[in-house]
Amino acid sequence: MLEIRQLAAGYPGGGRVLDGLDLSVPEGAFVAVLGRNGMGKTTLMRAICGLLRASEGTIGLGGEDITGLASYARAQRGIGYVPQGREIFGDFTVAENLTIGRIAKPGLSPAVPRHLLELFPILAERSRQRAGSLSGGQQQQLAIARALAGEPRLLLLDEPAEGIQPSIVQEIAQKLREIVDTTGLTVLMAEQNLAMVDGWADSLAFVDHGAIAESGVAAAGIRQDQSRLSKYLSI
Amino acid sequence: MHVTGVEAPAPLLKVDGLAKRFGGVVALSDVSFELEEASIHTILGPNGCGKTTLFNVIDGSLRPTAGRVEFAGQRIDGMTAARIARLGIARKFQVPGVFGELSVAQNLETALACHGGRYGVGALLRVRPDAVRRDELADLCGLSAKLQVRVSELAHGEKQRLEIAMLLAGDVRLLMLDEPTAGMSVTETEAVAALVRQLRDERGLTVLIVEHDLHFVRSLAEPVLVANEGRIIARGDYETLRHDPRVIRSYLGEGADA
Amino acid sequence: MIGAKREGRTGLIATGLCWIILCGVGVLVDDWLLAQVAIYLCYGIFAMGLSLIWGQAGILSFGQAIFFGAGAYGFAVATLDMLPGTGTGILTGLVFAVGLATVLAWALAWLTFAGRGLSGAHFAIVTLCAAAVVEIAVTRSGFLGGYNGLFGVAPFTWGGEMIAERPMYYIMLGVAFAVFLGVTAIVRSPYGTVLEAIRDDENRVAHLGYETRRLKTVAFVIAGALSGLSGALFAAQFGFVSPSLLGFALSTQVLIWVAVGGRAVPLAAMVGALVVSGAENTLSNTLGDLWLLVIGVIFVVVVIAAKNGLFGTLFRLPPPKRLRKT
Amino acid sequence: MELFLDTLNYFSLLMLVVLGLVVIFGLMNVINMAHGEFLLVGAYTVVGITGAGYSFWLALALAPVAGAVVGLLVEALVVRRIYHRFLDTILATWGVSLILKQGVILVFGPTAQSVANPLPGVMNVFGVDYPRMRLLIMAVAILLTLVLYIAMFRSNLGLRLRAVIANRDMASALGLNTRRMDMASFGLGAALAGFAGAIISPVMSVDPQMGAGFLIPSFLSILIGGVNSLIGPLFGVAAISGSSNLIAGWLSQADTQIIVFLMAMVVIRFFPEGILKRRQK
Amino acid sequence: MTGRKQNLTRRRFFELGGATAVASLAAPVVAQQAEPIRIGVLQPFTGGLEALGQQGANGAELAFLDANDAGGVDGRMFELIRADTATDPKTAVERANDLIRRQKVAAIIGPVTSANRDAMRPTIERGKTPLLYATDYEGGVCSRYISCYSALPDHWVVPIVAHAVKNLGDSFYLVGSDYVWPREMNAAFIAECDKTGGKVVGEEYTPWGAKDYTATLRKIRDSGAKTVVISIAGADAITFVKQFAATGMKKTTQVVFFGFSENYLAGLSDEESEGIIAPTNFTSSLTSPEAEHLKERVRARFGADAIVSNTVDAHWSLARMYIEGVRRAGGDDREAVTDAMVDQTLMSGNGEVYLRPGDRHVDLNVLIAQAQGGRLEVIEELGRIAATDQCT
Repeated sequence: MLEIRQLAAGYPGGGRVLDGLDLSVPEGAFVAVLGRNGMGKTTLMRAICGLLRASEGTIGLGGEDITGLASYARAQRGIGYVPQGREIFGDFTVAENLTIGRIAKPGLSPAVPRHLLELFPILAERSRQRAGSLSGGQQQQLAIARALAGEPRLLLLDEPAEGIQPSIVQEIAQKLREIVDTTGLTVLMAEQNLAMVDGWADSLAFVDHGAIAESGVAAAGIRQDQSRLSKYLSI
Repeated sequence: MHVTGVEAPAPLLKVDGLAKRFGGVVALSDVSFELEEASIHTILGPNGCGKTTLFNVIDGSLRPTAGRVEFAGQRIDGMTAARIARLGIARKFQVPGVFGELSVAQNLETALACHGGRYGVGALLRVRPDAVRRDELADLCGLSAKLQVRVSELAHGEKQRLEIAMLLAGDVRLLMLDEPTAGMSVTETEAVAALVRQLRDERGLTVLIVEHDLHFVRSLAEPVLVANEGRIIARGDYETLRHDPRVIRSYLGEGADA
Repeated sequence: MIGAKREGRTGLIATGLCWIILCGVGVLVDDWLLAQVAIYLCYGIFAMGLSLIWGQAGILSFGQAIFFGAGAYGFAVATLDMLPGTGTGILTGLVFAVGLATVLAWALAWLTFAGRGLSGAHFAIVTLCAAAVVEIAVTRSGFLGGYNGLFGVAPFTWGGEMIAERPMYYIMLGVAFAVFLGVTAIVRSPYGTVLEAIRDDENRVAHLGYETRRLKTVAFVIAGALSGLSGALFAAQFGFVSPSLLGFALSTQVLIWVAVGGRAVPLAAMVGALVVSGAENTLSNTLGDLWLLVIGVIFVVVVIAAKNGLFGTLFRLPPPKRLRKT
Repeated sequence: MELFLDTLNYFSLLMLVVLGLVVIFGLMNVINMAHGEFLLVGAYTVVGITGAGYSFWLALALAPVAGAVVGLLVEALVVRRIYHRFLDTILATWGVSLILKQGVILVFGPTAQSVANPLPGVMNVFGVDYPRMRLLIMAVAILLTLVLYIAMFRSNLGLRLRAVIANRDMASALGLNTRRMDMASFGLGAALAGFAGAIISPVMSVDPQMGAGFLIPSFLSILIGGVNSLIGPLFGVAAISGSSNLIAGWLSQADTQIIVFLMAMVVIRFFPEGILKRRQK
Repeated sequence: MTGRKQNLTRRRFFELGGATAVASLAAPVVAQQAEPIRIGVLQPFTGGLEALGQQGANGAELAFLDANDAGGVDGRMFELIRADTATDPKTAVERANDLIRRQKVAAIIGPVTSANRDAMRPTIERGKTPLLYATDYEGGVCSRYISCYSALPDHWVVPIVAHAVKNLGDSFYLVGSDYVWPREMNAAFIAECDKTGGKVVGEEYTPWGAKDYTATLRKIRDSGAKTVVISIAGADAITFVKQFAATGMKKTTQVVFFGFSENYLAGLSDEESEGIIAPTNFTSSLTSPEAEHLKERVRARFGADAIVSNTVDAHWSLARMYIEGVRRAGGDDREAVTDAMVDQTLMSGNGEVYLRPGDRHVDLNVLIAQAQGGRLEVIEELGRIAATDQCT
């Protein structure tokens, strides 16, 4: 589904954050990218969704080269993005947040599909409420639901567990797993919180200094893998 | 000047019942701790536990929703960022707080010019900042060959080092570092730890570090405050805390019991 | 590095040449043109003041003419003996003019910077509005001559005789040179560096312990005082003052001069004022309505494509010695 | 009652002008100093078309088109290149205003032009005889404002626009073509200005300086209301027009202007985020 | 030439070398005999009053070009140099300086506003160059070098008050732009009302660029004034009249409009302008032989559409007075022409006018005109009126 070759990217004047990164995510897989802060996880996510231009390398989505496309064009080709810090529209209602996720894509009806609301009942319950008044965990669910409303082929999540209660983390991870299993959605998630990964993701990739150091590692049992945790996460 | 042996010194920084909310999101809830003079503390916690918000409240970028902050016996919450900085609190930002449009030399000068409390325009017009000190700082951050280079053209690591050098230019008593090792390799991390200890030992600085890198915390071997979900959940030294189930849970997630 | 050094050296040479040429102009050019250039030098001083706050500190003011006009009116009111106790002395007039502009600049800075303060677009629009208010208020004021303004402002005299064009030109050139030295010294001092840092990121400067508000206020007041000085010199040479000297139109004109010349380099700003107003003088007669269209297009193109203006790169000086390696 | 109508009248004039400004400012964060000249485009469209013998109503229909065309040109040639340089957009659009004004002078000449009043006579409303053209302008302004706000807050198109205003990057990452929406918003803003210029042309002199008088009151309205708010400017316009009309009841117009501008400056000074937003830190 | 000699001596003071180049620059170039007489036409061609500037220039140029066609004065032709004040006093002074000192003009005709004229006055007097000012103003100019072909308050206000009190009703509301001319006109108006028993019930000044006169109109109606007296200038006046007409107040309230001319008719529909009463010195609807002559000359030179207004007539007449002065003085010497041009009577577009030697103002023939069907028709001819001496 996603093929990244020799990707290099960075911020204006900030040097390269990603350098020669290769990553391949098969269709229907749930892959987590792990790494310490500053190693390039967020940069990778932004480069894939197009908010950051790649200076070198290519990004392929479902066989199509999307490297040169603007972010909205990539979204229209099936990338859904849940950014770090969630970035929901705080002044909009919950329902509006979901609708915008839907109508941003041409060709989708504005009505939010029922299964999505069933998946996140709290959102249906609070649909008239200002999104900014939700708790952090609820906002995270909203951000995911907003991305899913656009019916993506590939879902990118950037540290979805950040700042969220452990019980909710479990709930969110479980839901993601469920979606992957039932719909065949491909998920690429940048994370540090192992509770979000262990037992839920299919495989792991470790990012270190702007490149993938190791990939295809089984997610199950990663919490016991002291050598990798120490090497890549400093735990 | 090694001060670690001094008996029960009055706390330099005292944080009491600090809370900060953004709409429905609770970033800090009831944070309390004290830092003794010339100590090093690390606040450890996963991303999103409120570490950066805590720094923003202490350095005056944000006003707390509740609670108080005292520095050297003086209440500082509610003061402007500039005034807090002049009291001797320097803060390193996660994104390097350097001036991209200015040269390295100008960046260092901006930090140096106010050295010795000379902040007024008259002083700034008269003062000729200490060039020797400037070059020392440039050496310290390894940028003496790049004095004329615009900072926006530097690499990320160079900016990080430049920012630390700029913070050290003034009369700092409390140094706050926000993830100083983000993006660094293990050896670089250890070098930062050594630098921090050196600063404490040689200059008597009090250092507060926000970090989530356990390697760094271990190599620093200093007291740790563990934060999660907007509060401090544990305090102690690293070796003790690494076996504390609350800490393990906050790092490895629910259900982990290694 | 080498490129930067060479750029500095050409900047130094160009700056020197520019002043030599201006000295030479005083010898080579006829009286009429000389009187014109002397007036343009007033604009040049005005432009250098603006370049200090806009180019250096990044404060976009749409109301600088308030201070130019305050200087002009201040000088006129004082030398026309309209105030008790000032007499008609030129020097008193100058002091009063600069003082008035300084006080007004300080008041406006206090109003806009104090507390959380205004910046960016808010500041631009509030100053624009202030210029409009001042212009209307002065037009309403009978004491200040209303719409027609005040006439018969005394020219500069020496031993009872009016100073002729050529010496007057050199006096103006001397004042402009002094202002250039002063502004350049400020720009190149540590204070200038801090102002530049404020332009880049005011918040970070505050975190280093600076009261950025005060630093900005001082820069704004200096710029205001320079505007007042140029206004007073203008009034003395022109012999009259009117509300158009302190309104929106002149405020935006000076922005054009500085933008076209180069906002970050004082001499470039001054040359911008000389060149644009000189071109306006020669071209407005031949091009008529087209002239304003042309200047509009040039302005837009410079803003979009040349942030340093037409002369900013040419007159950029090498960095001060203290910023080079010891 | 009449005071109310008079206030409503100025409110309507200003609201017509401000609507387009709000769209451009809110969406693209561009302070469009050429907005007054977009009014000129609309007004001179009416002059040209009625001058050629066609009806005012046809001209009124075509004016927004003319405004949009000019707006899109300005967007493509100028604003697109610098819209990340916020302060420079102020300067560049101000340069554009010079160009447009001078262009109008070259084409139509500098003198005031006449647009015949298509609805002469007065009508009795609430016991007051009021000019029919003014009543039409009020009705149109209120209707247009309502339609625009309903579209903004109740339609999906409005939701898209608001999403771009709220968070440009995120809107783009969700799939919204922000590039096209920039063009659309600039075009819409200019079209609204063109329409406003056209409909007010019968009640005032149509001359090249016509836009200038609206510049300051309309920007003050927006700042008073709050720059990143869609509802705010409504209150800003109400504040400016209401206070203008009340004060003008017992002072001369020139004094009124000074007082209203000063009051607005003070309000902006103490509520830089607009009167609707509480100060928060 | 004396000026140039002085240049040389002063130049020697500042000489840093290159003396030959300087000398050649300053060398006199032209032989005396064929030299044309240079006239500066200093008018607002941009900046808001372009229409008046263009008409003023037309009037002046008509006079000088006709003189050239007739062989000039003693074989010397007039050369016209246009300069633009941009309706801005600062620019006006710069241009006046340019004309006097660089172009060495023998006289300047213009500008339009009092603000520009007053600003230029020191320059004119220092340059000892005649200024021909042909716009109506508030009075008070007394200078050897400034000759005024202008309607003063004495010309307009006194007769119009008498006319209004008799025909329009005796209570007035005065609305003017916020500058000197309206204030002086209104002050004269109030003084005249005090004498004749008229009543001024309101006086108000509006800022430049006002867009909405609703509040003012409300005040006018509430005041019960039978006549509103307008001294608003430029495009704002059109806005005012349009909004006034739309309220339907015309049925009950008359309009007297100072400075109303053919220019405003173009900006108003016939219904809107209908009935406006204005004092003037010339209107294109005059049919006297001299008026027909002027109209015919203007159209011959500037096309059938050219507006023939008060402004055109004033500039044309005053320029011809200057030409007569040159003829009398036998050359373009500024002092000689200044002395020679006064005390002459000349046929303007509206009867004979007289340039007084004392204050250098012109006694004019005043008309009261009314807008009727898009034309400015004469309703009363008051004959030649001599204003009080402006120098006392």
